[in-house]
Amino acid sequence: MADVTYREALRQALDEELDRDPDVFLMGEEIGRFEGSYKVTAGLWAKYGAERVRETPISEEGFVGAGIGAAMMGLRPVIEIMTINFILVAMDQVVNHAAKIRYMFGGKVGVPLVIRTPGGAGAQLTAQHSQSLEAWFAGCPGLKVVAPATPADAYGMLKTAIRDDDPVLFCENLVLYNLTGPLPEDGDGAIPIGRAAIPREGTDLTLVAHSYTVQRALRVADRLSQDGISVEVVDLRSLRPLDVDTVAESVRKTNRVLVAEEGWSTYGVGAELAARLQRVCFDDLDAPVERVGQAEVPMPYAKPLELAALPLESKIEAAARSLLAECGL
Amino acid sequence: MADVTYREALRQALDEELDRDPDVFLMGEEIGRFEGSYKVTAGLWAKYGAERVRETPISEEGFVGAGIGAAMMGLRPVIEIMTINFILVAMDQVVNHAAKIRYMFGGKVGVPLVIRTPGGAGAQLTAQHSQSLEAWFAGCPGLKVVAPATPADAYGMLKTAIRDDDPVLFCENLVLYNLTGPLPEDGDGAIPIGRAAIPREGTDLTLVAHSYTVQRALRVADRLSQDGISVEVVDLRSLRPLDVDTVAESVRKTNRVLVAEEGWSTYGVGAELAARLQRVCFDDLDAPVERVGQAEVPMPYAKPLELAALPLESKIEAAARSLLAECGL
Amino acid sequence: MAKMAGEASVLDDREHALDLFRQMALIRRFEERTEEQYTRARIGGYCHLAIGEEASSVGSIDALVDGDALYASYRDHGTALAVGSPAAAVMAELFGKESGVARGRGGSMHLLDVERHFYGGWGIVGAHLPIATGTALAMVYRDLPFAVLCQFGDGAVATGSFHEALNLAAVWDLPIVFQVINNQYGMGTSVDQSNAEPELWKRAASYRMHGEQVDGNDVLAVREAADRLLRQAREERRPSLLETITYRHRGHSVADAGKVYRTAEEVRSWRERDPITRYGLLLGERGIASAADLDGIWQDVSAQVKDAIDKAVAAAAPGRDSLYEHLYGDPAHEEQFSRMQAGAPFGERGGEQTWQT
Amino acid sequence: MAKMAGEASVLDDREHALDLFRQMALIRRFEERTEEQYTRARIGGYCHLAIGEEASSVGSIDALVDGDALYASYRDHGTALAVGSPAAAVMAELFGKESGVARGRGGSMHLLDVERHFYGGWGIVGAHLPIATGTALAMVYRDLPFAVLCQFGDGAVATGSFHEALNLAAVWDLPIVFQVINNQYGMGTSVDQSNAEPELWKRAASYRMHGEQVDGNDVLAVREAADRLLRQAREERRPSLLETITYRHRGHSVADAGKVYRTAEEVRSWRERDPITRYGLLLGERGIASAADLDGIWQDVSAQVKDAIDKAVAAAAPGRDSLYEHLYGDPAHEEQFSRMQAGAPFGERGGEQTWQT
Ligand SMILES: Cc1ncc(C[n+]2csc(CCOP(=O)(O)OP(=O)(O)O)c2C)c(N)n1
Ligand SMILES: Cc1ncc(C[n+]2csc(CCOP(=O)(O)OP(=O)(O)O)c2C)c(N)n1
Ligand SMILES: [Mg+2]
Ligand SMILES: [Mg+2]
Repeated sequence: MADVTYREALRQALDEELDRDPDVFLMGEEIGRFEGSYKVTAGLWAKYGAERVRETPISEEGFVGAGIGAAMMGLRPVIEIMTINFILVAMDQVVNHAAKIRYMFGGKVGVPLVIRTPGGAGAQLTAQHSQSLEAWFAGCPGLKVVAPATPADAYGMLKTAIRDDDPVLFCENLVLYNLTGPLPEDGDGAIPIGRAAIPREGTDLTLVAHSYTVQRALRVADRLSQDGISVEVVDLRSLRPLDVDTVAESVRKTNRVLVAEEGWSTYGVGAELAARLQRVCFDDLDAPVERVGQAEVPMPYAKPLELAALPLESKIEAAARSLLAECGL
Repeated sequence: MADVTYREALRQALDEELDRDPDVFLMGEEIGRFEGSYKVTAGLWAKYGAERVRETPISEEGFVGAGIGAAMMGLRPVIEIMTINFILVAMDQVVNHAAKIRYMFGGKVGVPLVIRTPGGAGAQLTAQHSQSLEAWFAGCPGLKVVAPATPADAYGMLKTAIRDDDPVLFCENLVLYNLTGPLPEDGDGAIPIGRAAIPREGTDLTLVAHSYTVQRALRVADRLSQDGISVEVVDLRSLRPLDVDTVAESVRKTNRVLVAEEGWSTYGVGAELAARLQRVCFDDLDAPVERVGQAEVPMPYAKPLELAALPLESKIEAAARSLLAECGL
Repeated sequence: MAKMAGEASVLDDREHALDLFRQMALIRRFEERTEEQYTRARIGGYCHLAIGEEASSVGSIDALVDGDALYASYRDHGTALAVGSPAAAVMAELFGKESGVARGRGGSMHLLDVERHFYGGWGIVGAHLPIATGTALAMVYRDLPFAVLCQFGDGAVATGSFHEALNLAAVWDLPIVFQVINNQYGMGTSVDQSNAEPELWKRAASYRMHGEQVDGNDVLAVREAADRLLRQAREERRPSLLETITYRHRGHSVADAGKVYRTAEEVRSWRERDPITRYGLLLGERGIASAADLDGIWQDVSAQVKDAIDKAVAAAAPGRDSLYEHLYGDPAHEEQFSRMQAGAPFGERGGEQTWQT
Repeated sequence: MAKMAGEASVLDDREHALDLFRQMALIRRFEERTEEQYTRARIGGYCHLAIGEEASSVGSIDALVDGDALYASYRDHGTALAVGSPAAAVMAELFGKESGVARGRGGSMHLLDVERHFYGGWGIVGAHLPIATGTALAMVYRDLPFAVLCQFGDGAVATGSFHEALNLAAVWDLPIVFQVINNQYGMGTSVDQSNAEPELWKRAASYRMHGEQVDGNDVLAVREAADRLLRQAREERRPSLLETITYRHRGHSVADAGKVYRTAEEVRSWRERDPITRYGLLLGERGIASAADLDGIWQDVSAQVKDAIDKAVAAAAPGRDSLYEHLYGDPAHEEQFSRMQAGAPFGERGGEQTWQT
């Protein structure tokens, strides 16, 4: 099968799930006639109509809530929040409601809801449009949070998320939409939640990332391999559940680990991983767990500043080299 | 000076700041005639009137935004969010606005705003009213986040927060309001932001906490001392800035550290601390950094379940003992 | 739930007429005993009583047909009783028992009864309005001939959620009746302090929606309006806003004496308009029920509540080992989380395993 | 800014009348060249042009007096120009230069000019309404005789923030004019798709607030209404909602061709109602300006924009080492954060220090 873009992979997964299950419907701003701000829902409104591809006013709190109320009736809404930055106006619905309903009501009702939303930065979209807030949701019991990095995972994990009986925050990334890659070959391609992947094996350093940063990590691994350094890249794929086992196994092999992420490192994904790894790999680590993330500022507009703030390959590479140097490598 | 409650300490700080600076005003639900849901603003409406102690409708997004807009004009609003759980409806104002304004506008305008809000659990208030979400805000550049554990700190840090030119999330705790203690003796009692305290010195274990959990930690230290175990308690007081130095110094002395917190540990305060400490104390740690937090569920109502979910002294103690046992102590 | 299909007056059907009385009396007695149990510390957390508001609650809930869905705020004990949930299961929830309607996990603010289409009891003011709207959307999506009744307090009208929910319901032509139970105050804040337009029903116009106000202490007036608006919702898919004017006799919660922000005179004047007394008088006047009949009802409901308390006292609390139950419902979730155990807080090492899913 | 204090007609003051034309022409030319610079990749990020909406923007901003505050959405290039910010500083911001109005940190969506009381340029739809409301509150608090003008798009009306802000402004009697610039669409969504009541000005009634609608392509009508409502705000402390009906000729942003959700015919019909052409014709009819006069203005503003671009090209970008500047303003912040360096991500070890405050 020919390679497809990450965007197209998502579109296909949505199309197939809409086709498979009449309870699945889409909801969000501009997802219909406009085909989505980032064109992920292209063609779906024309194919499935306005009831199943429901356009909304700019009322994130309202329509995330409406998704919850529909999900409580057994429907499977897939909501698009145009970018993750806007989820902040619907935060109460996600955290106080979607995440808590099943537990708080003693299991009597559930919320099979998916919220798709892209995060990420790099196109000078500035402070209010360049965030990666997934760690906050990953810290919230009752939610599941996934962040695929390839078209195959985007396709397969979106299917799994839609079929899951619990609320899933499905994090996409603006920079990933045009990435191309193959779709899964076998079965219907659904990929389980909670399993990290190892897109590249190595022995000297474990480089952990999620979402677009995985692509950066792979390029860094390439570069380092030219100097004979063997990097194993772990793609977390899922932040809650977090597949600590896979990362730990890798670290037991490499004895060194660097976590890179697009969000702020402080209180971020790398913090949790470092806390886990220093524990389960206490005797395996040759050096402390290192982290690289966005500079701890709101994202600035000017290109040189934006570049200085982003966790670019150069920065990940420098951190990796410095960590290896620390270990005499 | 006679001991006062944490509540009274806050009230006095507010009173004195209102008196000192005409630009300071209070805003929030029920803070006037009703004197605050938890009576922190008792007497202030009667004393300063409705303009300076401004009651609001149930419009957190609206009045947090209004606080920002007033602060941009140089006023110093002190907003009460009845409990931290409700800040989720105003999250966009706090994270996308208060935190970002100064930076995004190139330093041309600032937001000298304080948001006071109690978190915590323990009175069977259930899932939507029992959260400790401060770590999320602590992960957000542009904000400062403090969480005092004693009347003196509540008093002194509230003053500092009000005088600070940047937005400060001031985390209180429902269970702390009745705690009594002395007020600072000297000067006007203002206490700097970004300095941890060591309310109890010890040599065997560093026990780190913030807000109400500090009180639990002190009681655990007491109990352990009966078995000859010497625990040093570090009260973080501030989560952003986080005084890593003080914790690290303590750990260099004790070689063991346990972080206890009322929120969920995963992606929580202890995660960040563990990530820092495993790095700066890599060769000092006899055992991994340990964490105790709320069970990773929305808070259940039934008392036995709530007790099972809370990071009670018994649980902190068990974690401490288990950590010490690990080290042959 | 609706006892009659047609247009006939409630009062023409004696059983129905008495049933409305019985429901209100049950709520009143239940709330009184709840307050007492709360002060005896058998009930914890917040506890919001609906004493005085029985007609607003019962009147509209009585107009629901089986299949209609119901949403309420945290002031929901009466809601659950009106919908027909067994008093024992409601009381057991307040006691935090496994036999409670939410298995003791939700408590006072989070009652529900899915079989009876009562979808909770919610604690964040205003936030359940969008959720109820989504349930109405599901009815359209599934082409069901039912409607949603969403009750909330006057305090919720100032929230952004109110606005977004009503607009969505109207833009999408959803079968939902938004009922604002205007009891004059949100905690200690009066309606005109919170709302620039204190005639709350008028806000419907912003959404080209029908709005109306009725005397919320007149159970028949509430029932008539709700019945009409619910039919309109079911049959014409038109949402509406119904304001029922009433009063809470007690404080905001059991912890609030309710004396700072209102006068004794005001409270007294509303007590004189007590919806139950008033309806009882009407039943007497019309010759539908004698004083003895009503007495009998009071005795019945008192016995019912006593029985509920006895059962709640005797019921088992959830076991600590069930702490992690009901967090996720997907059959695969244990497998999904299986690789997250490693290095979990207080995990492998501690005697007690607190990280689970 | 207001050029005249009294009630006299703008047209009686030739200089003023021409100035309105000049302002609109400047915005038009600025936007056209901005589009071109964007396609040349000298401007990044999102870029929202206000072509077609000049009268809505200029008409009301012209009614401000020095001391009044102004808020706008992300479609704010024209706002900054109308308020008098130098075109060079605005263009420099779009180019991300240190000499930009926000020192290159904000970009297209976050222009501001504090000296001229223009408080931004905001990117989250609806969210600046509460903030503007707070600025109006500050004016009352400080007893200043000024008002706030808060402009936003039709899309913002469906947000909870709209509702909360208008209600607060009305409950608190704040001096603020909420101006909804109704350009028919929020991205590709039409007003009637977003709003159950598409006559947006009518929403004012929900807050017992004065609401009105004017032709947003008639700069004089906009100015008259804004002037009147701003006076009312300043003098009587009464908020209001002003809807100005206009149209954006271009797509939502430079990236949107704007063709999917509207017909060529619709676009054409609105172009015929171009606010600048129309005002130019009026000036001609009234004998205030000849075609040559207007041509001269066009040449002036073209030169001004060219100069702005030249300066922006030549201006220096912020240095990488200034990355952490302006994050906190408190003089003590470095001291406060001094103990947070330890173990910071990529801190002590890395060659480059990325953690700072
Ligand atoms: C968003 C939010 N803010 C604040 C609160 C705290 N609070 C709980 S009840 C209440 C008053 C609500 O009044 P109303 O809606 O009139 O309902 P009533 O209590 O009168 O039934 C408030 C402010 C809350 N639960 N949620
Ligand atoms: C809360 C929020 N949701 C979504 C967006 C994405 N978005 C940016 S502009 C826009 C349309 C706004 O339309 P309108 O208010 O009419 O302003 P106009 O673009 O027409 O000037 C949307 C949906 C956003 N910025 N903020
Ligand atoms: Mg009320
Ligand atoms: Mg628009």
